[in-house]
Amino acid sequence: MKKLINDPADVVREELQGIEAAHPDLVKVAYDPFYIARADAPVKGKVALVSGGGSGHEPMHGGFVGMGMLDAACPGEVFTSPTPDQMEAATKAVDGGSGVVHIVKNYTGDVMNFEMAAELCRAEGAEVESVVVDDDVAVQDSLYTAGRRGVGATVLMEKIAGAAAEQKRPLKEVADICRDVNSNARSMGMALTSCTVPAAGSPTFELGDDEIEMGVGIHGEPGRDRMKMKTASEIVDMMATAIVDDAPFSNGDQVLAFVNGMGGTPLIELYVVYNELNKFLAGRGITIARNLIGSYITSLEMAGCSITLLKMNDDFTRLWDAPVKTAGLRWGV
Amino acid sequence: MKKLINDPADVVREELQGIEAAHPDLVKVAYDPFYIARADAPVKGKVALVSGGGSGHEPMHGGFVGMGMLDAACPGEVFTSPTPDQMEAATKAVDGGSGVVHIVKNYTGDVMNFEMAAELCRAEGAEVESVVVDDDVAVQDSLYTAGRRGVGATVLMEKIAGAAAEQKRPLKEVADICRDVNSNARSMGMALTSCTVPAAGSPTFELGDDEIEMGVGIHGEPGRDRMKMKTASEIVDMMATAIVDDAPFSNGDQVLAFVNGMGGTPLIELYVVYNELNKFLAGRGITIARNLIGSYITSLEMAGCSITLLKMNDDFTRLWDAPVKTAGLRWGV
Amino acid sequence: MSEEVSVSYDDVVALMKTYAAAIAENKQSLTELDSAIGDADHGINMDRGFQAVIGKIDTVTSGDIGALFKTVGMTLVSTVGGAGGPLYGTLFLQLGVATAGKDRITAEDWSAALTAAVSGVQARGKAESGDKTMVDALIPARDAFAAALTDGADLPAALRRSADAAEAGMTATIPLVARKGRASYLGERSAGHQDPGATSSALLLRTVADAWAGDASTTTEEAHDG
Amino acid sequence: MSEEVSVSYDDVVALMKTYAAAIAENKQSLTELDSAIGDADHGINMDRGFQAVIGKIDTVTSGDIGALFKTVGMTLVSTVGGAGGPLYGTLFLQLGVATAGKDRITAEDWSAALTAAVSGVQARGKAESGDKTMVDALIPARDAFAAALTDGADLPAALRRSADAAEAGMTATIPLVARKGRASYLGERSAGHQDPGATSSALLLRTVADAWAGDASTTTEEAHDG
Ligand SMILES: Nc1ncnc2c1ncn2[C@@H]1O[C@H](COP(=O)(O)OP(=O)(O)O)[C@@H](O)[C@H]1O
Ligand SMILES: Nc1ncnc2c1ncn2[C@@H]1O[C@H](COP(=O)(O)OP(=O)(O)O)[C@@H](O)[C@H]1O
Ligand SMILES: [Mg+2]
Ligand SMILES: [Mg+2]
Ligand SMILES: [Mg+2]
Ligand SMILES: [Mg+2]
Repeated sequence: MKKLINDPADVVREELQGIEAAHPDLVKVAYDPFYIARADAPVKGKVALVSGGGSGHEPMHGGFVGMGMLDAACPGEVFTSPTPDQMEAATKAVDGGSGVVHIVKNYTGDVMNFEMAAELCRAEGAEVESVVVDDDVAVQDSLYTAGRRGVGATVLMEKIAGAAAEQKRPLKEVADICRDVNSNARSMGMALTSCTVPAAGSPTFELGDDEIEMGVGIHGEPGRDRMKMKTASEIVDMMATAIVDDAPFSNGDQVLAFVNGMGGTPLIELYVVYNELNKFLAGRGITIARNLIGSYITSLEMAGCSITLLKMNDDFTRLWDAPVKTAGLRWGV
Repeated sequence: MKKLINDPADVVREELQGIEAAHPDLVKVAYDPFYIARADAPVKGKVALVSGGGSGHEPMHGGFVGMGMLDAACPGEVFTSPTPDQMEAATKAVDGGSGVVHIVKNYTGDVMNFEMAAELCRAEGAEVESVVVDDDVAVQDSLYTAGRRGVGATVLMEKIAGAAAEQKRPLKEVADICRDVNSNARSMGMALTSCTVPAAGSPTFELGDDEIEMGVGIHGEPGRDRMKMKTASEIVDMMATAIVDDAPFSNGDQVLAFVNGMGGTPLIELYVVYNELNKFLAGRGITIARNLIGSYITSLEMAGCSITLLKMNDDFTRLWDAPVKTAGLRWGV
Repeated sequence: MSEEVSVSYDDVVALMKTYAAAIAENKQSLTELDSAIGDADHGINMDRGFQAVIGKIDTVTSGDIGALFKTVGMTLVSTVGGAGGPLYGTLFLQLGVATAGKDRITAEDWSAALTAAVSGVQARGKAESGDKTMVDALIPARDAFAAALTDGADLPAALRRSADAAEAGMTATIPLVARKGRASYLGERSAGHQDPGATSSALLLRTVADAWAGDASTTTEEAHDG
Repeated sequence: MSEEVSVSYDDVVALMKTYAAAIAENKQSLTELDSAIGDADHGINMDRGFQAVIGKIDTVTSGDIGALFKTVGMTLVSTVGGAGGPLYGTLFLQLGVATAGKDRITAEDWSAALTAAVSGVQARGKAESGDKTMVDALIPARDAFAAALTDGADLPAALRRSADAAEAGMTATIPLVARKGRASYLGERSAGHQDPGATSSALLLRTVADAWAGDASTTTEEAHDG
């Protein structure tokens, strides 16, 4: 394992120290327990957005803390859900009196830890709404599984709901916007290579020199299918077909197209993928109204990409365009 | 070789189509020959900035075209300098009547092609100033070599000079700011893994499972030394020492610290590196006044990082903070 | 009723230390199991949690076994994360609730505690038998322990039967298709792999059986019926 | 002066096609040489350029060898990029300047053209003999060709001596430490590797020698002393 780290046990702490040193204008960092909060938190009269998850997906979530997006992020160990005490402390630190939304990606660990945290917070009188993101069409959704994983839609939800919160919309409405984003978004990912969890020291999975993992999860969970390497055009076709056929996209729709790098994918490839996606959607009569291209929800150094489509409406578009000032996403200010 | 591409021969064209489809508000793309220009070019009365180089370093340069930064970028084939006809066409397309600066990274190919282009442009009456970036301390600078390579300082130069041009400063002054940035900046890079040029199909160099290449170039050129894997702290110490000892940094200085990922490096590692750099500089009495952390000048999917330090002055700081609106760098607007 | 053998506060402390050592020793193999059908962190997570437990356990000096288990549970909740954190945290918290105020625990106490712990894990994780989770080791362990007591086994013997049942349950997860947790994303592809959580749970029950096997440290007392 | 052998317009067209084929065939080995001390693209770049030349060459029908070489040079400049583009572009542009208006070229013409081409490459790249560049193949080729003519050799023989000298110059780059181009970044580490540009240049001279070896396609004419 070759990584730009010191001791694997210290990676998250040292990353936080780096973030604290780099962005004092945007965030403040707490170490016991770990969380990252907006520099100006709590913002009085604003619904606060708290998210979190395992580390190793940077810039998500810590890089999305700031004006117009998250109020706090709780980083777990690499690929491991954070703990309830982190979420509880973060929630208290950013609660501006108008309630807090917990944005939870649908993984058993995240869901259970956030559940315990919400119980603790509510016991102390905080108003907490939990929303679960589950947009990954790679996973069969059924009563007999943990359900779909939360992936790319999380980034879009944090931006759009963050803008709504900034406009001082009430708790219920902000939480409903989150749910609305979730039900109008679908994602699918694929990997060209595995990633290596620092503490594990060896690749999470093995892929042949001519193999790809279609439908991979953001923690290197195996996907739908292992298959032979394909062209970008074939790969996009498979992913976009799975997404579009799942609903809710149809001819005439306006979408936000998010082409995401998994961490080890060069930008040049993401633009090749975007080009293919653009052609694919044009063929289905779907218009890309907004886009996001880059590595925003990553899996350490995994090479590969994911595609997320969000069906847009006027409110989503205005909220997406609203100013945002975070280390990972910034415009309008 | 596993990459998200179709035919290696089409990578650059398809990337450009992706960029064109994604950012019509920022840029327009020409295909014969290839260049990317500001959507509103030529901007009358403003000095135009043109850069270019091999592809595979994205977002540099195409991702830096837009308000407050470049007027045009000429993408060559992957890791291959573009040709004079591209530079000539781009120069003509963005010349707003106040002259054009060519920002040239110091590689034999880039220098010769830009030289031919400048000859062609001048022959047709255009006012062109060429500036050469050569900030890489990994390479011995002597009369008997091609001199130092141009690396990280290019990004900083394009931002700072771009802001100066936006303020309608005259040609000579904008070119002098470029030269000033160059003489106050130093960089050094290292690689954990090689990269693979799509048309070549196999890694440019081989590195053992426990080896790193210190002083690597952005085209996978071998560096100063191949050595055993080290901790982030040791690696930063070696790079930062080489930079700081080269000049022009001393106790009491304010610098811009740029921690750059090579393309395959996860952001979590860049923050660990930034943390080490911050401690190192504090130990030397050097203050980080501004920073930039991310993958901005890359080498395809190479894992590794580079560090660039730029000694700041008040003008640089104001120009750095000025609004910029490009696909790769954006703030203040 | 059989001759009463019970477990002291110090036995429980010793158990926690032994289990922490066992987790440390099996850290890599647990993580490898998790890399086949999960995200390659189960051993790492459990080890981080139990190292923290080790750091904390000697600061608890109440002599109250329930308080000790609760401390273990709280420590796990705040250091393990992932699915393992809330689940093992709940398991030990419920052991603590069931043994609150006791300085020794009998076979009956343990049976009740195990029952509470398994219920807690199921309430938190909503997993049923056969979902390919730690529950598949815990339910058989609980049932075998209760059955052994009914059969008149003494504590060491019952603990051995409980550990055997946990291991059988663990092995039985191999062919199962996961319906809960991260492995459920794999669908059919999860079959053929042993569940990591069931493995760490079986290891817990085996460690209990070995630690409280009736050697010097486990005190045999007069039955005091009641 | 020896019996005059000269090269026709069609011979030059044939040469360009043969060289393009030779580059295509050696694309990978040239790129491999470049990956040792450069950036692994020399063969790819040259091949892209000469494939473009092939696409263009039949559109030139003037019969003017100088115009043909200039088209080759311009095509290389606008398709090769890197260091190779301006250098090989200049080489062919200068061959074109030196042979402008000719429909046949003699040994003397070729000597003058080679001299102009080498000067052009040196003016553009500022490399001297021994800098470990294509110049290390070109200078010996130019000099050997001129010396052969002085010695009274005919065109085919002189071309062979020129190609031999280019290859010797190419091989002689192996121990050199590069002082120009990308390989110079390596310092001492560039020694021990053959220069890719010298290799493609030696290949050019060898292809010329083979193509114009005096077989059916190369016309032997009466000397017309002039
Ligand atoms: N809903 C659930 N109920 C009971 N046990 C579960 C559940 N989900 C997962 N598990 C157990 O958790 C184990 C994985 O733990 P761990 O790897 O620490 O967490 P994560 O899956 O978050 O990485 C699985 O092997 C399984 O035994
Ligand atoms: N200044 C120079 N003068 C002459 N030849 C040079 C010079 N610099 C480089 N070369 C030649 O160019 C070759 C490399 O060409 P190529 O790989 O196509 O370009 P690049 O180095 O830009 O990738 C070298 O092997 C060398 O022979
Ligand atoms: Mg996990
Ligand atoms: Mg090159
Ligand atoms: Mg796990
Ligand atoms: Mg090269």
